[in-house]
Amino acid sequence: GLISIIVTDPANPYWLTEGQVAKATAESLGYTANVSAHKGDTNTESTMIDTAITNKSVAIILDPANADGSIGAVKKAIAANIPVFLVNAEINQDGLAKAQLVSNNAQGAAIGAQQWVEAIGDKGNYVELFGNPADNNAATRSNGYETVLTQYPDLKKVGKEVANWDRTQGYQKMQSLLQAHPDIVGVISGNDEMALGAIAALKEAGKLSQVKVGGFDGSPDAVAAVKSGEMQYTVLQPVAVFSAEAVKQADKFIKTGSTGAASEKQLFDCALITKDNVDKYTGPFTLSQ
Amino acid sequence: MTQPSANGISSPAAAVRGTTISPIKLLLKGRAFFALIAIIIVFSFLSPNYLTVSNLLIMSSHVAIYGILAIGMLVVILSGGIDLSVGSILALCGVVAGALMQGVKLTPLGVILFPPVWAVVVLTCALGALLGALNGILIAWFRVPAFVTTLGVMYMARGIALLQTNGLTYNNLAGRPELGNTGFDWLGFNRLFGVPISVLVLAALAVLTGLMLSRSSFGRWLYAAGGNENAADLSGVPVKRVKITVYTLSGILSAIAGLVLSSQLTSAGPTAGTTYELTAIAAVVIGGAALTGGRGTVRGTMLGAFVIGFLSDGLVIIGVSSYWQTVFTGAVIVLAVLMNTIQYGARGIRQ
Amino acid sequence: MTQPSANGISSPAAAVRGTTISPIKLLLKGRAFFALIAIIIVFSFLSPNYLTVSNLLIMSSHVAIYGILAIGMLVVILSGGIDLSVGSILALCGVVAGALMQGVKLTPLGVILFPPVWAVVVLTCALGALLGALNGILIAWFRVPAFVTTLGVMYMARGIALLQTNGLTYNNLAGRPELGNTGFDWLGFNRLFGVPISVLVLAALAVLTGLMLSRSSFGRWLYAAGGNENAADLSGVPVKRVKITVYTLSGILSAIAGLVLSSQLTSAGPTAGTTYELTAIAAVVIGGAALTGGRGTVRGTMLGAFVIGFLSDGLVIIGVSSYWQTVFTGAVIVLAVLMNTIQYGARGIRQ
Amino acid sequence: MSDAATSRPAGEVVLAARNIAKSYNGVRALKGVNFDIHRGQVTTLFGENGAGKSTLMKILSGVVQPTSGEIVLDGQPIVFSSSTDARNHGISIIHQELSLAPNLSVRDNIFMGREITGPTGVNYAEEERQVRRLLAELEEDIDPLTPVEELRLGQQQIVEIARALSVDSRILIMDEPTSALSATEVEVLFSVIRDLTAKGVSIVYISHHLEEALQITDHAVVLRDGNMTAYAPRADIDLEWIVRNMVGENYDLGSPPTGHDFGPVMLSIRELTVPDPAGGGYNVVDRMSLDVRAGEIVCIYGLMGAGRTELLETVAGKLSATSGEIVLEGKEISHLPIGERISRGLALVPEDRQRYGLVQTMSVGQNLSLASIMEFTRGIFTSVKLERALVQKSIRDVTVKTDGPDVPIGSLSGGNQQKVVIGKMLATDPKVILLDEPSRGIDIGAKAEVFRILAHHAAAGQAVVFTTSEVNECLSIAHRIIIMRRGRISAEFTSDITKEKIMAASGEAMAA
Ligand SMILES: Nc1ncnc2c1ncn2[C@@H]1O[C@H](COP(=O)(O)OP(=O)(O)OP(=O)(O)O)[C@@H](O)[C@H]1O
Ligand SMILES: Nc1ncnc2c1ncn2[C@@H]1O[C@H](COP(=O)(O)OP(=O)(O)OP(=O)(O)O)[C@@H](O)[C@H]1O
Ligand SMILES: [Mg+2]
Ligand SMILES: [Mg+2]
Repeated sequence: GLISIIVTDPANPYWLTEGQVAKATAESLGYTANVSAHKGDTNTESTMIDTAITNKSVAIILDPANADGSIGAVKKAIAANIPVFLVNAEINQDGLAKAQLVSNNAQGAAIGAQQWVEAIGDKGNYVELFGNPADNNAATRSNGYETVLTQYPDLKKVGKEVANWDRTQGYQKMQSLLQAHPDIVGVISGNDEMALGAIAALKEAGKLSQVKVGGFDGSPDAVAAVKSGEMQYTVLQPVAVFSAEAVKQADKFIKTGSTGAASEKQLFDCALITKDNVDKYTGPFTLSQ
Repeated sequence: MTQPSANGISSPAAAVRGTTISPIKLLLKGRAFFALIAIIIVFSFLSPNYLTVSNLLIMSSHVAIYGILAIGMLVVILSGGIDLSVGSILALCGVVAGALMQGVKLTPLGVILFPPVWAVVVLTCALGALLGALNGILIAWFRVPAFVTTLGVMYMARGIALLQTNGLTYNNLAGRPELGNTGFDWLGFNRLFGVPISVLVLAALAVLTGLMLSRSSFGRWLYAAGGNENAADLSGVPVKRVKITVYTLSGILSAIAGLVLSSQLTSAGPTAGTTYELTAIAAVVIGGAALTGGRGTVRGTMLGAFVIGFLSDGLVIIGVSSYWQTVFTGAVIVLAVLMNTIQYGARGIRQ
Repeated sequence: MTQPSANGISSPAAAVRGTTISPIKLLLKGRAFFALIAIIIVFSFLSPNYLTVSNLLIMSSHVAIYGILAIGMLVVILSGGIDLSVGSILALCGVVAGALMQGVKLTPLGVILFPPVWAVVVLTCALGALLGALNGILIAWFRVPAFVTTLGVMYMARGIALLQTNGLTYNNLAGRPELGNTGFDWLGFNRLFGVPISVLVLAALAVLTGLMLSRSSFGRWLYAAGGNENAADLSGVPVKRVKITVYTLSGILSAIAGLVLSSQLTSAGPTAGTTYELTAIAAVVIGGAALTGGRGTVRGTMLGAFVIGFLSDGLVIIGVSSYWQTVFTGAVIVLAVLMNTIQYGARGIRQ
Repeated sequence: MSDAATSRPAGEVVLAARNIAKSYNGVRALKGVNFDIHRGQVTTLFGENGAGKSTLMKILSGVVQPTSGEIVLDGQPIVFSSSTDARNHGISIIHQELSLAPNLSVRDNIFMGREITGPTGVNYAEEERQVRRLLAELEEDIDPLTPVEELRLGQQQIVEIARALSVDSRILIMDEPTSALSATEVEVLFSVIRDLTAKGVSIVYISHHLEEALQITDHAVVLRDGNMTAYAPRADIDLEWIVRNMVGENYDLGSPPTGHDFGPVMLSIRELTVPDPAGGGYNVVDRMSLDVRAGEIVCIYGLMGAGRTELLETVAGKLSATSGEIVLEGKEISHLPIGERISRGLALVPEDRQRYGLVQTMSVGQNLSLASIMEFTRGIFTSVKLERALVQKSIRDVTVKTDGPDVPIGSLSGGNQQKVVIGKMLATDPKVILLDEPSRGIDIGAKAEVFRILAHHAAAGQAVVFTTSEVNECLSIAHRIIIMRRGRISAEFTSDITKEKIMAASGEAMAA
């Protein structure tokens, strides 16, 4: 049968890996697989679901575009008797998808923030780069950082800018932030792309040695930056793990009528990548133990 | 822009000539017709699921959103303008509809009002009309270029949609029977004689607009104003009023598209419709209209919308990788128009 | 589109008159000038960090990208066309430069060639020129409307960029001394007399283009072809050649913008430059050019680009929330042009 | 309208301008003009290019507002807020520059803004019926459903006239309605005008074809530099009177230049065949051959639609021939692009100045120098000094009335715009110059001036080919007169032939 895999945007290595791993897993289990991308638009996503229905898919692996906005699309697939397995992001309604496999963003943000404090020390001004506000993960991560960092009263957040997960925007917003706050000691970023943009801006301003940057995702570029010392750390999201797992649960569900997992929502813990363990990073988003 | 010169006025002319032109002939005159046929044939070979009634209907319901926007864009382009704000107005109207469905809190009275669905629809369309009229007034009275005005309104409407929802998405649009506001999902979910309502809405709007363009005085004013604004003005065509009307129409149609979309998705988010203006313009231009105004038909625009929609859905159905989808979409858009140019030859084509 | 009728041709006309016009007067004639002044004053009040030399330079280096694209867009718009593909060509050229910096594997010989930076720059610009020329040929020879052609090339270039990198970003653009290909980051990182190279590149390109438009025969051909293609043709202007040239120029400028951007970021990704075409067109139109062709100046376009850039950076510096940034951007774009319209009054304004 | 009209005595003033003045950005186009329109009569307005005729008419028809002065309608002062307002008061106008929407059909243009509507929207059938009737009245065979952009210039002018006639107006202003019409069509128009005046309609008529205007006029008014300088009823005027009052001296179009010998053949057209560019399936130029020698002035006369425009456009490179040769100074040029032909010394002054002659976004100076940019380009840059010199010389040569080279071309009067088009092509210093209806819209003084320039160029060894619809123009300047009919040469005369013979050869006598 055909498993339709719908990811956000393969132009980002994170989702590229998500799609590729899911496809490879599905093919190894004897399915044909089809990867498409909704680019964050709920309407496109709904179109993709319709297409999956037209193509008589046996299961849909979906990275939902919007916690609220994707519910309708999932319902539509359910109504067509196709089981849906959500990966990477959740929807705000239980009981629709057979499983929701996501990385533990709160846990990841917490370990990231702790590592960040370790690198920077417990006082000074810092700024935050925030992801796309329409995406729940942006707020989850930001809140996770906040919880840890507010424990250090001498760390002052002097600026927070939305850079929409994008490197160019991270670069330009960082340059402007540097103008407004030349005295910062650290940048904490909602993802790696924005962090890499910030690093380029800091390099240009000659401030990379004073200002420490932390990322999130564990993308190959960020790992390279950690290796070279430009980035302090990144938080690895186990995307390769849970997207493979999603396909396996789909397979199990098709064959047995149950996913075999204890609950619908399954959290996968994130791991920290620092200079110390960066050599264990063997493939995109894979940290061998 | 380049097109067969008789294109823009062929439909009123045909209407008058009084000869009954067969639907086939009418279709053949649309520049994107062959592209559409080619697309359907190719994909039918590549996937058995493509040429089925149910898939054609589903694809048409996808086309509906772009198609409705494209109709509004067509009238604007006919007047010699452009409307970049359609996608944003769609989003703002969608979230306002969403907010209304959640109930309006009247703080001083301490009550929450749940307007019935028809009232939500009317209010949303009124909002679209208002934003469109704002565009029109800035363009017609204050002579701000259309591109700048609608770009500005595009940003503003998007920003307001984001502010109003704080970036979040409304998802409970079905309403509740005890509040008397059910029925919102009718537009997006129901079918009449097996045809999705959204497709019927598109068809109705297309026919109405087609009639307006070919049969009403307003239609002729519109073609005249787009063809030679000065001459139209000297002949007593109320050019300013025409302009304000077309932008208002485009605003209303964007609101309708917003309603259809949120009904289809049963959710309304502030980032919906991003870059749809480009798709709508592309549909209009592929359909043979000139960006310089005065030339174009509803028929062509519909063909253009179907070319784009059937192509992108087809690529997804046969499972082409998303990168290749991008490449093919570009190539087909150019080819569709190129084929047409070659077909008609250089004759009658003026720059 | 609406503008003072003498605007587009003021600079060549002034050249003919031969009078020396003071720089102040020149600036005053730009329609976006007052908007820019107002923006600078307002933000200087709101933030002490805004009106500092270092911030002005940083902001200018952000403007550089849009500015370079806008210059290319201006020449295209002057010819009566439009180029939607600039953002995609920027991205494709960026990733090709990135790939070249990683070395070209010559599989049959089993060697990896590392071209020096100047060769990378030349090859990238050649690629930009090629894509631009493709646009130009489709438009001039095959008479495909500019909107459709460049929309198609926009999709195709983006798709090819994605295919080539498989979605990944090239990171290591600094080169290595032992391979003799260092220096790529010079464009984005270095400064000459304290001014970022990217700003100098923008200034140089603006001056060159300005001279070309006002002083060269090509410039005159361009204004004539955009103003009345038929009359230009009969007066011996090689209209087709002019068109192909302007799209080629726009392609080269997009490639340069791509090089500057990837040098600034020291990385090149396939999704760079998305929707930049809209910003570039907005800069040109805010700067007083007419989308119908034949009217517009480099000076105006530069003012337009600075208005957009200084506004959006200012909003970040004073810490306005991102939703309000969107709303303000829209409002200021409309106000900038509205102010100008009011300033010049209805006098001399023709549709 | 007619009940009220018939009760008044003939000759009563229905509309009057009182002390009307108009300035454009400080330039005074009208300096206080008094002008009366008499009921049921034709008042003709004469004046040089830029005298202010069109401006006055635009004021009387509500298109522009006067700076000072008032308009009196039936004895009551009135202000027209727009052209629609004036039309509602029974005043309509045929503009000098065509104001048609090219994308619309003839019918749609005629009823644009005044639709006949029924229960199902616009009543196209009724509109079409009326258009057919109007066109039949004007003896013009045009399908009401043809898009206007596919019509020849003359036909477009007919559409303008038909549009003005379709309004039942009591005052009809015609600003050079016949500049693109042939003698036959002018005759038809005149008979229509006579019918109208008999019904009590007042006509204001403007033309630079003085003899023609004399045939129809009841009153003559002369404007000069924004002032009214003379008035007389028909009985008191003749050609000489008009010319004297218009330009202050007497003008004669002269006679063909003599005293120089013809040189070698400069332009040779051999067996040229050009298919109808509109796709009509026949040849508009049909195996035509023609040799023009250095120093020679050749006039091509013919009825509208004879193919003169297509012939000249093919020679200039705008259209391409299916067979035949075009040889310039012994070299075959039919494969060359327009620009190359111009630099080899072949120039065409096109017939339709708005569509093919002028770049409206450019200044007067830039339009004048457009075809000779290379003349003042040094290296890659244009030379401001050389360009200015060239532009000044052109302005003097063709006597353009302008505030300077930097004003927008649209601010010139119609005739002066025509002179700019002629000046632009003369500035390329051509060896063979083709002019398609060069005298369109220019005043008698300027016409004499243009002909003097042509004669001068001929004497200097250039070859001149021009077309005209006025036989007198052929007779007064050409060494040789070619009559074209249906794409072929039907007769050839030297300058000592009579007007009647020319008209007979062109087929006009039969048509008229
Ligand atoms: N829109 C305008 N702006 C500036 N000046 C104008 C404008 N229209 C006309 N003029 C000037 O007003 C004067 C009178 O022009 P007008 O068109 O009335 O002349 P005319 O008598 O109709 O000439 P012609 O016989 O050439 O048509 C001219 O000097 C012309 O340059
Ligand atoms: N043999 C023919 N049969 C039918 N129609 C013809 C024929 N020859 C010419 N025509 C018509 O006349 C047109 C050619 O007009 P053209 O403009 O060349 O004539 P012209 O002599 O320049 O007249 P003018 O410039 O006064 O309008 C054709 O486009 C066509 O409509
Ligand atoms: Mg006049
Ligand atoms: Mg002719």
